[in-house]
Amino acid sequence: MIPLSWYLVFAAAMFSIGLFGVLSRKNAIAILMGIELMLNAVNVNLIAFWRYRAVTGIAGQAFAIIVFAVAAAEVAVGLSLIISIYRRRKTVVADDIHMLEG
Amino acid sequence: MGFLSDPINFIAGWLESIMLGFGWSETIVTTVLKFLGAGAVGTFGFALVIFTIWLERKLYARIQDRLGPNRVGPWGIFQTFPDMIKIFTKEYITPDGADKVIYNLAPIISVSAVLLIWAVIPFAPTVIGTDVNVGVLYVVAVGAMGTLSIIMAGFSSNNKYAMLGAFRAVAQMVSYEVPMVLALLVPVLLGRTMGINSLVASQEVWYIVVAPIAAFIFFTSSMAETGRAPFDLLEAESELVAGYQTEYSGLKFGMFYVGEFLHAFTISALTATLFLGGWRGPGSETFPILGIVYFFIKTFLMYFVVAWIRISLPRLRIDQMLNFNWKFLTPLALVLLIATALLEKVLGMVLPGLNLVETAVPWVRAAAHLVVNLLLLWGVFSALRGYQVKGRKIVGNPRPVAVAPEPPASVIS
Amino acid sequence: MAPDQIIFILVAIISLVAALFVVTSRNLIHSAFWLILTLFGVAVLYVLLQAGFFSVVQVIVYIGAISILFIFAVMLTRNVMQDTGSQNNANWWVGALIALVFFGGLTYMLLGVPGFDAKAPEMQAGIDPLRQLGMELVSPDGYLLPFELASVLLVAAMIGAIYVSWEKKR
Amino acid sequence: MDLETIIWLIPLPPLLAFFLIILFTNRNRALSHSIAIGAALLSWLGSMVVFFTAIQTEHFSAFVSSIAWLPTGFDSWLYIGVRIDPLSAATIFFVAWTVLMIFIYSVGYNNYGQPNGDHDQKGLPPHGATLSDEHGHQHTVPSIEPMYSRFFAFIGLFAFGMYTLVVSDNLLTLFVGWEIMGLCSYLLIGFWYAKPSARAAMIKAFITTRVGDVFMLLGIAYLYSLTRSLSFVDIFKPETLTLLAETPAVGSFLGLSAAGLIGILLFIGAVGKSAQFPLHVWLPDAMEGPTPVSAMIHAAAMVSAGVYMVIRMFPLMSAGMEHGQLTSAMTVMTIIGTFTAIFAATIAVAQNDIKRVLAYSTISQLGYMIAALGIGAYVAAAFHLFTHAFFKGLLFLSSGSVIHGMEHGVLHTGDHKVDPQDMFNMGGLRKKMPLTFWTFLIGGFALSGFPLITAGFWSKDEILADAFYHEHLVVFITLALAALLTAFYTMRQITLTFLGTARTNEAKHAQETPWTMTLPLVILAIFAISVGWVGIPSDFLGLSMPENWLHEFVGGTLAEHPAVVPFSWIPFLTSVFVAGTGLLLGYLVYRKQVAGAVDPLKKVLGGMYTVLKNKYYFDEIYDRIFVRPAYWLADTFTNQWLDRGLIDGFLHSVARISSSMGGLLRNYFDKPVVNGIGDFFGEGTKWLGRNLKVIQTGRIQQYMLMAIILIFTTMFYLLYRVLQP
Repeated sequence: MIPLSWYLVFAAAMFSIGLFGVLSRKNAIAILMGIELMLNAVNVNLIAFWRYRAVTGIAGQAFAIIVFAVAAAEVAVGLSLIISIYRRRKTVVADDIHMLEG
Repeated sequence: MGFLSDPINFIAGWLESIMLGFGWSETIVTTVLKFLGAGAVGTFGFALVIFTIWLERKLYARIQDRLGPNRVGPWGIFQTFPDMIKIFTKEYITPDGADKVIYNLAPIISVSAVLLIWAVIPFAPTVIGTDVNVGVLYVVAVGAMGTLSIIMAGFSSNNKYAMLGAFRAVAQMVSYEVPMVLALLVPVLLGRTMGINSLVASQEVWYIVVAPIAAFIFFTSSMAETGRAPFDLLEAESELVAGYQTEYSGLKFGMFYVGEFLHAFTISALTATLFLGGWRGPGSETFPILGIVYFFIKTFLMYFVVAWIRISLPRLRIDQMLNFNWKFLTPLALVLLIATALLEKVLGMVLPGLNLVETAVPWVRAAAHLVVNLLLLWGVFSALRGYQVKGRKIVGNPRPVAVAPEPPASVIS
Repeated sequence: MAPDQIIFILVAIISLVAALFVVTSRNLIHSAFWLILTLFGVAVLYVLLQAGFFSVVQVIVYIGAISILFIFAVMLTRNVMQDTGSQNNANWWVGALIALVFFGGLTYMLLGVPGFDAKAPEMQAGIDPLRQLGMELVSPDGYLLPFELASVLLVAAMIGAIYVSWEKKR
Repeated sequence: MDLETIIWLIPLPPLLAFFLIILFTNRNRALSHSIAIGAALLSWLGSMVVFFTAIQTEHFSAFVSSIAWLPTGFDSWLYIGVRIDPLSAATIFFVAWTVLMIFIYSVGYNNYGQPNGDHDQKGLPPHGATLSDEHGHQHTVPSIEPMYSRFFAFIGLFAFGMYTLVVSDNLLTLFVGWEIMGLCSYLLIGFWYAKPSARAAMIKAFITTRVGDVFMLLGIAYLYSLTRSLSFVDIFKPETLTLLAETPAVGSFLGLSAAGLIGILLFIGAVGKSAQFPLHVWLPDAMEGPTPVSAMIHAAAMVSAGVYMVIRMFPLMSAGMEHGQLTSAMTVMTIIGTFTAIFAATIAVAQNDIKRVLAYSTISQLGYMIAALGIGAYVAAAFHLFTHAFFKGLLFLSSGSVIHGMEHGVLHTGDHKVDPQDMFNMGGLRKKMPLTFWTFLIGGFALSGFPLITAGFWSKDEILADAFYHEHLVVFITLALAALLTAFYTMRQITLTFLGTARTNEAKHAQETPWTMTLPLVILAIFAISVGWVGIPSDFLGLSMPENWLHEFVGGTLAEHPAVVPFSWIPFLTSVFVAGTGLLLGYLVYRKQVAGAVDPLKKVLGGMYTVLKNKYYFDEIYDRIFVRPAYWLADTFTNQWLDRGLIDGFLHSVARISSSMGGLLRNYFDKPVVNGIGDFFGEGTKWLGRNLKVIQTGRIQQYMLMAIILIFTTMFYLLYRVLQP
């Protein structure tokens, strides 16, 4: 049997990797990928907690479903924003997009 | 459970007893048996393709008033083997600048994505790879991997045409997945289950009778998923050389080729399973071998239809293909799904009050669904009548046929 | 070590390594493919957690749709593909540091959580979590409202995405 | 479908028709009227099913069904529902018939099938269209109503209101239906809104009925505050009624009991709706609307609604009645009803407009019903309500047919100065419009109470008998007198309109109207005769007749069956006498009326005639008493004196003082002190911003970095605190 801790550590590692990607990648699309990793890590946690702590309830599953929906929506809107920016400014490098600089 | 009534499980049971006799633990025996079963199904699939390739070429030829393969073996039945040998011995070419790992991975994923579907197809009540309780979704998920293989091939070939072909393929496959999933939900609704075997078991009346529109949508969009004519824009040779597989040669190309044929056969099997009652037939419950026979009869019937359509219809334009999907199939599937769900709800309330004979219930239900389907169809066609093209718009005057210039007079004299 | 533990460790290592490649690979297309591998690994973990439905949905949604979208986006923003230089910005070491600190801190704190090493309870026979989930998602006492909200969110996102990426005619 | 569902569904088709026509089919006339009539037909069908089921039920008490509607606080709900008891079953019968007939009639009345008018405009009656036939002759024909579809939408909504009112089981939905009808009567009276007189009439009708409605709402609110329920079942429980009768009214108002005060308040609502004195002024003016509207308002729906409501609330009105001692509410009703009956009848005698005569006659007949209720003749009042609905609806529709025929004549001669509604311009129409004549005759005789045959005789006779038996002699004599006048003016009308010879060219060229108009007339005429037979007293003329069916049936609505009045010769002979004399007098006086001659009545009555002709100057009196003072109060007093002079003056002086104080403060406090502090903060913020903008890099990842560092620090700190207490 696999203890709960393995899943939690795995999810923590994956979340950290995603965090690193979000913080350090140049490309906006790659940042989105990092976000996806983080969302997935959260989902693993949700399902693991459901399985180990509340197998008779369904709250964990329901949250996971909603995370799926949010992830899909987020990718669709995020990528379309990136493509729109690319069309106007011919760049997807996050650091080049700094019109809000003070 | 005699050998004659259920040979496959009989053999499995026999092997199991032998291995347990070796003193192996139960887990290992089950694992080994699973692997054996998977190997058997895979091998059977490949062997089947050898046959279907011949069958299709023959059908092609007969419909086009030719003889078809007729040299190797009786009626040319072994024609595929020389072709196989030819493909095996060809040189593998990897283009310059190709992304090698992905380039080599693509054909494997292409075939395995199709073969994975076979894991959940019930050949007989007792003969099924694994009865996943979300089998229908599983089929869709595996289909998604097919898309992946094509985009991998297109991207890694470092070739414009391959890339364009991949783009088209993905646009097509992702789009057609929508009506396909929606149409798949109709049997799920009717059978109250997502497991494929239980779906077959629930078909007292074949779902092609209960939900003909869903069957049509599923079949059509699966055809589009396979990327064969009339939906073969992804490898339109007049425009894209050979689409995403332009740069492939030898066995790698062969894998794509096999994948395509296997996919065509798989969708026939799926249609037969989900809409034609799969292994259902007289006596199939007691003699599973009969179930296998019924299943293959139905599957080959569907395969014949697939081949027939491929041979008969010309290729669609990309806009026609997308319009057909988004403006016809998807709305129709949505409406059908809603109508079916409502009708099921209504029937669930009405039927118990009618005090029907037990056996008549599914038939009454089927009749109600059929009527609604036909009404829907009638509605759709009368709505479409307004959009029919009455004559083409003339864009310009026809250009005169090229005429050779008059030779100068001096030449004549 | 039980077979499922072996499988878990294998899958976890593959997923994490793939995830590392996702955030470090110089070629973004490769990043996307590595992402697919990671997501696939997560799907396998769902199977190990006896959540077959989520595994399948993971494959459909993430591999079938989201990754394909990523690949498309990468290909459409093309000139980046030719980038061979570092894909990480100048502050990458800060990010790495934070991620490491975060991982360390989180693990440290998790160690203190009671039930950290709990074993999974047996699945009760006769209860189909999937059916239960389905009923709960559409029952007004359950998650009907969040479920509907999620659907509204999806529609809004779809319309928004179409609108944002619509090429306006000049 | 079970019966309760049908009852719920009865009001809905006309509402649906209203929305369909307004929203979608406005352009298509045929579709619009088909939808409207189809809806009326559906409602009619439902009503008939309900009615016939009801009369076939043994010891029928009520079909009820209700749902919780509004939460009104802790665990209590406001229930709304439907209730068909004998009274509403009988009511829905006549409502369904008259509504359906009016719908069909409207098709013909609005000239369906005729061409568009030459210069017809929306908001004006159609003026006729010019056609030229193959010989090149120009001739004028009636033109179609420009707002044809809108008319059907409105009457559909109207029908919805009426049905809602009839089927509701509580005062609230009854009031909702009541107000919907109020709105519709406003819309329909002003249907030809481009006519100034129609505009004035619509406003008058709305405001006048509103006066009554406000009182009614007060009554409902008071009732609710006492009983915590508006459902009839709850209100009419004996213990509730006793409680209401014994509770003194709030502030012991005029020494009334609560039941008495509520009853009077509700009755005032009915006074407005049913046009009783003194709120009767709107009804004659409502004749500005198209004729089907008049029939709808005066026969089928709105005015009946007032009486219906009073009949409904009769247990409340009569709560506390002992030994024939009238309660205060009933006394008020008796006085108002009797007075209205005679008062309106006298006015009707001197009117020349065919529809106005009928309007006053309606007021008078409604007074009859109210008076009957006042003296406790419950069944007689309901009976007269039913018969009156049929014959008055018939009369209005026939008069519409007459007007229509006359308009045809007007179009033919082209002399638009001739008023097609003035009876003195008619004459001899009997031969031109035979169907209309016979049906009008039947209606008129029913109204006059022509003995034995017509429906009106039976119901009127029952009221008189009741008054006589209970020894309300003043009421009896007054009502008998009113009946005499009724017969007289009815015969005057018939004689002037149909008998003799044509007095104008237009009357010579009048024409029978199309079948869509005459068919409803014939059907209603059948009812105008036959509906009286259901209420023949069982001991009529001392004979032993079959049981009085209506009495048994409608009487079942009340908790205890009302007593049957034994037959008596005096009221019978009186009603025969007054009807006969009135009819004969009317015929003799107007038999030889010629064109241009004055009304013979004028010679007899002299100055009184002018008073009657001008309706006792009621409009002028109201103008003096209410309208002008209201204007004066609003304009001269409130606006000029109070507002401009007093309030504005005060405000202006306050403003001047404030402004000078403001100047002082500004120069010596605001500028140096407040501004100084403000500027300090402003400049300080600016300086901070200038120096802090370095952090604002515009690069998302750096923001994220900062945010995450902050979040993590906080989070770790907090978690640390939690885990290590």
